[in-house]
Amino acid sequence: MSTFYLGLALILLLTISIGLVRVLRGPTATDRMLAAQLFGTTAVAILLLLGQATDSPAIRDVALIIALLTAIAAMTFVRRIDIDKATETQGQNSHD
Amino acid sequence: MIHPGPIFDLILMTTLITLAWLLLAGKDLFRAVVLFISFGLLTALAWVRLGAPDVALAEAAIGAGITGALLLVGLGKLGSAERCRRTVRPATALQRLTPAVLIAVIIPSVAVILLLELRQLKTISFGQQKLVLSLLDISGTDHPVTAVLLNFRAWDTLLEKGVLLLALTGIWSLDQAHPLFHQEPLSPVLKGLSQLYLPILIIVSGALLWQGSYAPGGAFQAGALLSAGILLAALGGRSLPSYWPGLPLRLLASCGLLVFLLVTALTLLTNELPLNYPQELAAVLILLIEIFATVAIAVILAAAVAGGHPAERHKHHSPSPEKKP
Amino acid sequence: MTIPVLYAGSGILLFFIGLHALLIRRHLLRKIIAANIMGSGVFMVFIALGARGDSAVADPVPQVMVLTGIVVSLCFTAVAIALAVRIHNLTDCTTLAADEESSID
Amino acid sequence: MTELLTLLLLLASLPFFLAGTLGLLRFPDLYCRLHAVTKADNLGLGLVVMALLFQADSWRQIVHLLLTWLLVLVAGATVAHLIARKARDDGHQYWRR
Repeated sequence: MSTFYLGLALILLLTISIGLVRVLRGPTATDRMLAAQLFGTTAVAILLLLGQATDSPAIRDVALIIALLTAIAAMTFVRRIDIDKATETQGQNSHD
Repeated sequence: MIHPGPIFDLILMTTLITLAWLLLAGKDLFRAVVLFISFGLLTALAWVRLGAPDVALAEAAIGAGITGALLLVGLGKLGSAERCRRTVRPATALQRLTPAVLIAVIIPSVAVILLLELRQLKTISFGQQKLVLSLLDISGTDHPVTAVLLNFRAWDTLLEKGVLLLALTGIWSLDQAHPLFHQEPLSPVLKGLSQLYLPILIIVSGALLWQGSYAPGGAFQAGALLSAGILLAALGGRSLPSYWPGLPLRLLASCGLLVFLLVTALTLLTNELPLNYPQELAAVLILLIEIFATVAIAVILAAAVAGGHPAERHKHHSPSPEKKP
Repeated sequence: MTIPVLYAGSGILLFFIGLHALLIRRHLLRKIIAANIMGSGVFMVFIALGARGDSAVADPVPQVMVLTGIVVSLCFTAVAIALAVRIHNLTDCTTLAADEESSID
Repeated sequence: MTELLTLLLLLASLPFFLAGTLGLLRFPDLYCRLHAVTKADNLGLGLVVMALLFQADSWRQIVHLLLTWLLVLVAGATVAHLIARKARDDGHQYWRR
């Protein structure tokens, strides 16, 4: 059973690796932030699976903390509007 | 059938290294910051895989919250353009050559030598693990990491509290804190979330602190979580009462170090060695240190994100000259 | 090759990737991130070397050192950003260049 | 029996995660991607949590798991709203066929 948990965690890790392409591609800062939000959710799932595979409650605590805090980066981002304006043009120039 | 564990490790490391390379090589700084936040998440996974849940907790608590906020606020102040008004004097040939040699020759060769050295490593080694476990009974705590952190190597932790306070002093000496967030009509959802999350954050942080005596957790993780709570309150549009930034803030920021020093002094009275707790008091003293350390860490980290000393309201001495806003 | 060696090797690579960027990239914030990645590499080597026992939990002593290290590197990041902002406020620069003329004003 | 349920629920969660990532990569504009990220993945996580509930051995663990899911749901919904609002204020274009 624990092999199965680990296998599933592996597939979820792969989805994160592939999803990173969206952070790289953008095109806007908002897109990148959104992708980072997705990784938070997936990382929580991976941690829960790893915690079950090794039967360690501490790993579930890590999952809980990440669940609590992933919103904060996105909220800081939303409340500091000028970042987006500062990088928007650059982001578009540097790609595609 | 192949076990998925090693494949997981391999892919995790490949992703981390690629991520590090891309975020340092790219042009867009905002992208680098977002990738660095993801880098922190994946590093937490690595600590979990290596059997270091304490480190994973700390990484999750700061990597997902405070580091991202610090970098985003810093980026907002600096802007992402590389610019300098200064006129550049052309570098001499030697000046151009030295870094090139360093980068192209020395760094790769040292890296390769180190990687080759890894082959000499013993595959199984317990380090200090058995020693720590055998001394756990007299440490006043049931969790090996806490025992090392606050008893066997308590000196390190004392100095770490000093470093935190020193960092805050450095930040305060550089600038005055400006309002972190723009005044704007807030989304009620943001306000609601901050109101909902704040009590949860405080409870979880308290639980982590308490849990440190028998399981992964402890002052730093709890403090980092609490500082995220303070940040969240600020994001939700709250501000501190006006009398706060004076003495109360300074006391809270330094109470971790002060209590730790007090305990050190007390142990010197009863014992010839500093921080060598009497065995029956060890648990109480460790808890005492950890509670105040949590508060101090939370306040210091939150103040670090604000990025400057608080505006002086009661004029005790002449404040630093006003700068352009 | 065992798993701890994989992590230790990756840690070494991360350190040098960070060092490389620290020397080459010019924007101060990127240098700060690079230094953080160097730190993560060092931490990874430490924890990996402590994870060579056969129990599920790594050696507590390197764990504690890394915990302290994480706090110190967080302090470094905060102070370095404050310094960079100060430099930016005074000189309107976001880079440091040792070979640039020092007289402004 | 509980093993089988766990297995089935975990297998059921997989398509949601894959769909979330696929949507993030392939959907044409920010607003569409928002759906993929904040809906599909939260459902996937919900299924994982449900699967693990069958393996939980104490009430504490059950509460812990449910709290984790609840927090991710609230955070996901809030962030989706905030990002969409910001995108609209920034003048992001809607995708049209």
